[in-house]
Amino acid sequence: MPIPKKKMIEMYTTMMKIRMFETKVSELFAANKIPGVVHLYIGEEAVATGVCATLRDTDYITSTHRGHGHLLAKGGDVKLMLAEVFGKKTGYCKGKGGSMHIADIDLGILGANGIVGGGPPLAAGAALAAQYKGTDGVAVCFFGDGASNQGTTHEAMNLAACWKLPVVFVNENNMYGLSSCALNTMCVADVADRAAAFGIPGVVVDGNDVIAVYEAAVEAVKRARKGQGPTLLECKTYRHRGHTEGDPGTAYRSKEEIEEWKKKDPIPRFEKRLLQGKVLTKQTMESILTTIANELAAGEQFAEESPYPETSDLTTDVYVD
Amino acid sequence: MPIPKKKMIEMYTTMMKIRMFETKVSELFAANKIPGVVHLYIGEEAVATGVCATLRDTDYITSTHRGHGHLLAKGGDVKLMLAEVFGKKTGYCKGKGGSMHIADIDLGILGANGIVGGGPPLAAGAALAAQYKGTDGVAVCFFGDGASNQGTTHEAMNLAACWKLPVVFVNENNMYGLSSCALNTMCVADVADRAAAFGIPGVVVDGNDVIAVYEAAVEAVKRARKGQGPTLLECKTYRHRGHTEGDPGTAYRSKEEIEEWKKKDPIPRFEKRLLQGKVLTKQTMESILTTIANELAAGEQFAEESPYPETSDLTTDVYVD
Amino acid sequence: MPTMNFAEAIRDALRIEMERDPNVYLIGEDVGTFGNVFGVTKGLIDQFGEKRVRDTPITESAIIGAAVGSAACGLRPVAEIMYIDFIGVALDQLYNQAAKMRYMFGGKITIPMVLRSACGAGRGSAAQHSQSLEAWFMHVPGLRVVMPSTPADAKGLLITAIRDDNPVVFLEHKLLYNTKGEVPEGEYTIPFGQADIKREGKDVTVVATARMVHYALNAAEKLAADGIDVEIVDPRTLSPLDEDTILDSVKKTHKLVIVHEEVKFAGSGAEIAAMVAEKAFDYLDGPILRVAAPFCPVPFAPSLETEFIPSEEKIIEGVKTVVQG
Amino acid sequence: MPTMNFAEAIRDALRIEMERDPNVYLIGEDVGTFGNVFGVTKGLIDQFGEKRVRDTPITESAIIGAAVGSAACGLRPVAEIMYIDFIGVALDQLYNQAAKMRYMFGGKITIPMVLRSACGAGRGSAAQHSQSLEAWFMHVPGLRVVMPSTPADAKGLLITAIRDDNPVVFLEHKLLYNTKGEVPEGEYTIPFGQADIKREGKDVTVVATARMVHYALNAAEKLAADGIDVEIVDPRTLSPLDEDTILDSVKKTHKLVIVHEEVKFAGSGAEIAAMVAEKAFDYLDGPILRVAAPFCPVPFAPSLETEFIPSEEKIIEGVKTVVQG
Ligand SMILES: Cc1ncc(C[n+]2csc(CCOP(=O)(O)OP(=O)(O)O)c2C)c(N)n1
Ligand SMILES: Cc1ncc(C[n+]2csc(CCOP(=O)(O)OP(=O)(O)O)c2C)c(N)n1
Ligand SMILES: [Mg+2]
Ligand SMILES: [Mg+2]
Repeated sequence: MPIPKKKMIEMYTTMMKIRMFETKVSELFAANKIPGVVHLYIGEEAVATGVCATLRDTDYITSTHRGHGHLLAKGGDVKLMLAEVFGKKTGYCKGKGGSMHIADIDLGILGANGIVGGGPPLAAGAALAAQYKGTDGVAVCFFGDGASNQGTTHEAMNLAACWKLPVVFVNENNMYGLSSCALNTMCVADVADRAAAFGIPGVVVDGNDVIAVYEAAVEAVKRARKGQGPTLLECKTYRHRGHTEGDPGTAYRSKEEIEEWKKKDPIPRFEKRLLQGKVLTKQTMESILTTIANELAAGEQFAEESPYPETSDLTTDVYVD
Repeated sequence: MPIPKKKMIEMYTTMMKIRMFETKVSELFAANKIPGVVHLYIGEEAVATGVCATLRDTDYITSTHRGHGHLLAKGGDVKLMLAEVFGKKTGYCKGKGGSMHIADIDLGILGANGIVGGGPPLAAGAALAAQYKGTDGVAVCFFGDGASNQGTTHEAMNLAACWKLPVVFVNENNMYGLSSCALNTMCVADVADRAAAFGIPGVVVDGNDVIAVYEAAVEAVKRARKGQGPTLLECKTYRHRGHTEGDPGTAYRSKEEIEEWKKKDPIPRFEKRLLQGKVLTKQTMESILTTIANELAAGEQFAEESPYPETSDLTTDVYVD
Repeated sequence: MPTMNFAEAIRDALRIEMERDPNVYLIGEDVGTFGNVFGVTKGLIDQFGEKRVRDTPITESAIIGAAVGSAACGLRPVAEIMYIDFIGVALDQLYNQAAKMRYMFGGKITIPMVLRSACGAGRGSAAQHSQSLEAWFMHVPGLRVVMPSTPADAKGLLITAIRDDNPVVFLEHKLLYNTKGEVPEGEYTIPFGQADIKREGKDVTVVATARMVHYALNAAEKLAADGIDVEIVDPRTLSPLDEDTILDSVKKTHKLVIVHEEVKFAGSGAEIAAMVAEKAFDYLDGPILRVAAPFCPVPFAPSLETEFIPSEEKIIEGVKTVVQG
Repeated sequence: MPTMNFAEAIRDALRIEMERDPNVYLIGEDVGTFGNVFGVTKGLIDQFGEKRVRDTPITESAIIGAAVGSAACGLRPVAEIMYIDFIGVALDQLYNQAAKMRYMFGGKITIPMVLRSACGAGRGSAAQHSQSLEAWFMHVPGLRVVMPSTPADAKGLLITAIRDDNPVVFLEHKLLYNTKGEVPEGEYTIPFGQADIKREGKDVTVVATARMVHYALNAAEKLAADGIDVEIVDPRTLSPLDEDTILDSVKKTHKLVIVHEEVKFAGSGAEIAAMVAEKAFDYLDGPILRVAAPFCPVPFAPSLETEFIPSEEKIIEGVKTVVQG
């Protein structure tokens, strides 16, 4: 089934929004406007985009420390995200969470997560809720190659398999967990091989090809919705930036490797396809970018101008009274 | 290569020692002589026996809550074990550990363990020590089908695979983790399938056939000693008793199933083989049993007559000063 | 009022809440057919089926995570960790996820879940099956910590816990399961943060939790014979802690002994003592004493375990020390 | 004496011990080529190679387990958990295995290992990368808990930790890494259980840990201007806790303020307060105060994080409250 033009444009827009958002964050971080650390998604946009393009607002996702892309792809609001990254009271979490802890329960976003392997068990729980209530909702768990070594991830996949929970485990294999190359942290060729331990399908896809990701996700999500249980979908990709901003990312990766992967950048690749397929013209692309740029500029201004939380906010939101 | 007669007799002796030890413990427990709970190994003797028959005193094992069989097979002393199970000061752990925490570091026994999945990371560590020191020592990790779902187990297998640690993960698949049937707790046919997640060999063996276990263990141990890394060796077996003494074990298992497995009892099976192969005569068997019975009787008396630890022992052994 | 034991009271609470709210479900190891290792959930699977009484693999991080995730999405899980000692393989899901999500997300998520678990020594279960660890949970903002001492309290507090919109750690002392008491029929709740004065007295305040409440009550009877009138305060919930009731009692008696079963050093009693030393110092006549376990793991041998657990005698001794100055 | 920063002092200790004893090795995430996220282990892999500086997958239970198992078999691992916040996925291996094995096995096993980890708030790292949690570790019999405040202490205490035959949790406040101080050259040890009086004074005792020692020192300077002479006691090891030095100081000053960064409720200061309220009650002039974090997760926004962390002002206020009665 060919992908509708509208979906293609939506995906292009999402990818560009992520790229431009992250580029903006990078600049703002360099300008010392953002406290703490940020983990950028540049280079991996096709994964979140392709996967989330198959989801509904009522579906759930769990995210990671590298969450901006997931959140934007699931519909996260640029303004609220930027304000949160700045630590402002108007942000998604009133400034209490920051980059690593943005959530939007109304959009089914159960939060970025500072704990590697923290998300998978939560995703199993969200999927359980959908199954329990008898909706055909699905949960998607994003996690990295590094996170695929964490015991909690295995437990979640096993439980999901046992109960045929509607969850898709989307592994973003960018080949590194911080400085550790996946070649040294696992002895399988593909993270997807790990599906065999749980009796679920393991699928490998080119994570820099948004169409391939989308198509694989459609299948996995369909399976989940139909009650056929979880899938482990591995998307091979690469992060262009360091682990965090501030890390040049070159102490453990060769310049050649980085350059080679930059040539496989998912965005120009998709652009070319869209232009060749006449889905978009250069001009419409430009106008999309302008719209995003405007949204980002407005978001930045909003974030900049927003107040920091007040002292009296410190101990609120700990409990529901 | 045929198994030397001496090894066969040694294995028979070990299996019988475990069976008779556990039978004795069962009686003593019923007679209220043993505090706490005991998890008996009856029906599974071929696993510990076959595996430990391939090990040296300088090799390590980590055990489980169901540890008596492992300890005896690795050379554990009946007297010291019984005294410990009684909670006596003369026991392996001065009465501080009890059935679930017996260790003998001189025999490489790094302890029974009350935490399901507690042992695998420790076994990886013991194997690391052997590798680090450049000995050809090996660590064996016994763990159950239930424990194969615990995240710590996966982590240990992965680390061992990455570092080619000399460890053999021996899964004792007795089909149940307490009341939970493995059919409901994993979606793979064999625990050994999980090896695929770590890129290590996964081997399935009839765990009620001590010769088969021994032969498979020889291979796995050889691999480990040669620096070729870990193996996951699954031994299919069954526990005849309940999860603990006191649990009839019938609320979650049918009488038929239990009966069927009792027909596959590893001991009569091995006995038949020994007799047919003329490795042992009925008479020599009898004399072996008498020796064991005497050892057990002496052990029981020792345990019975030994004093409980004194109040002043309570807070010793917490730290090395 | 009917008499039932502690385990039955808990089951009663579970049944009432499961009947009342279809979103309440149980999740844990051996909670189904087996009915929990202490029989607590016996029969519930027959009434509510496998969907609502969910046996899991041995995989505590997934159990808690599934509870947290499903609670975030509208269910009200009652998860069980068989023994609280096992929490170490899964603590992240409790303290970094369940407890902090609401705060980290700016108040925009709700995690209405209960984590039930058996705690306490006294059954010869040794070092890895006998701990209490309530001090750890108290230290985590975002968690409620409940530690009942009687069947009636257990029932009412558990109903409150299930209806509460916060993650609650509910600790059940395993030697209380068979203890009996009168328990009101039907549904009722006991508010969190409300200590119960289990015995009124004027000479000395004893704050005790869980099984130690009963030890303290026995000790108090004996002390009464010596003319010492003990007031026993059972906090029932350690977080929130009902500081006022404790302070009021101390202001009346001017003397304080704290009794708990967990290890004394950095245990729950430390917070209570510190709180009183700050807020009612001027009312105190003398030192605050803690009667609690010594600084060692729980031993296996009965002779040692008995010595490990605070005894009536030690409570009596502690009270006398404080009273006689 | 050379001047170096806290991170360098720790590296110095690691290097000295690795040179001295071939069984000492490092294990953790990104401790090799990357040299630890704070640069602490930088260069060590070049000197000692991959065998002794071991990068692991992200798998904390296996990290600690490998350390415990290898320690049981004769090595002396220094394991690293990148941030102590992550301990929740691996705590079992620390408190049920490492800490209890010796006792459970009747004293017949030795687990000489160190677990280093970065703790503390102040870098905008939010709720899951800023905790301290020392109170949890204190509560575990079998563990040593070290919390240095200066480069010189860090070095001497780490050498002691590596040579100690018990499992040691070594907490490094991440905002101390760049702080400088004089550090003796070569090897030296600082005994566990020996508090250091960081400032002598006669009017009030302030017990402070890690980064709070420096806040307290600054506060003391300002208070001196107001004629209040503060004595600052740095326990350095929380377990064992040097009760005597604290008690002696209180017996001299009759006033006590405890300052720590972790959450006040059931925090490490509770034990110190409770201990003093038991053992030096009669020497106290008035209430014991704790200046510590409020009962909430660590917030992200700088405006909130600053408020979360005890400040010089709050210490000054606390001291004045106690002194002025
Ligand atoms: C439990 C835990 N361990 C370690 C870390 C530190 N850490 C944060 S991100 C990261 C690397 C994660 O790698 P991966 O899962 O591949 O995700 P990626 O960063 O490549 O997107 C590490 C080690 C953490 N946050 N949580
Ligand atoms: C972490 C943890 N979870 C749960 C338990 C309780 N428990 C003890 S043994 C057991 C079953 C273990 O099953 P398996 O690994 O198959 O071993 P088996 O008993 O069959 O030998 C359970 C659930 C425990 N001791 N530790
Ligand atoms: Mg990665
Ligand atoms: Mg089993």
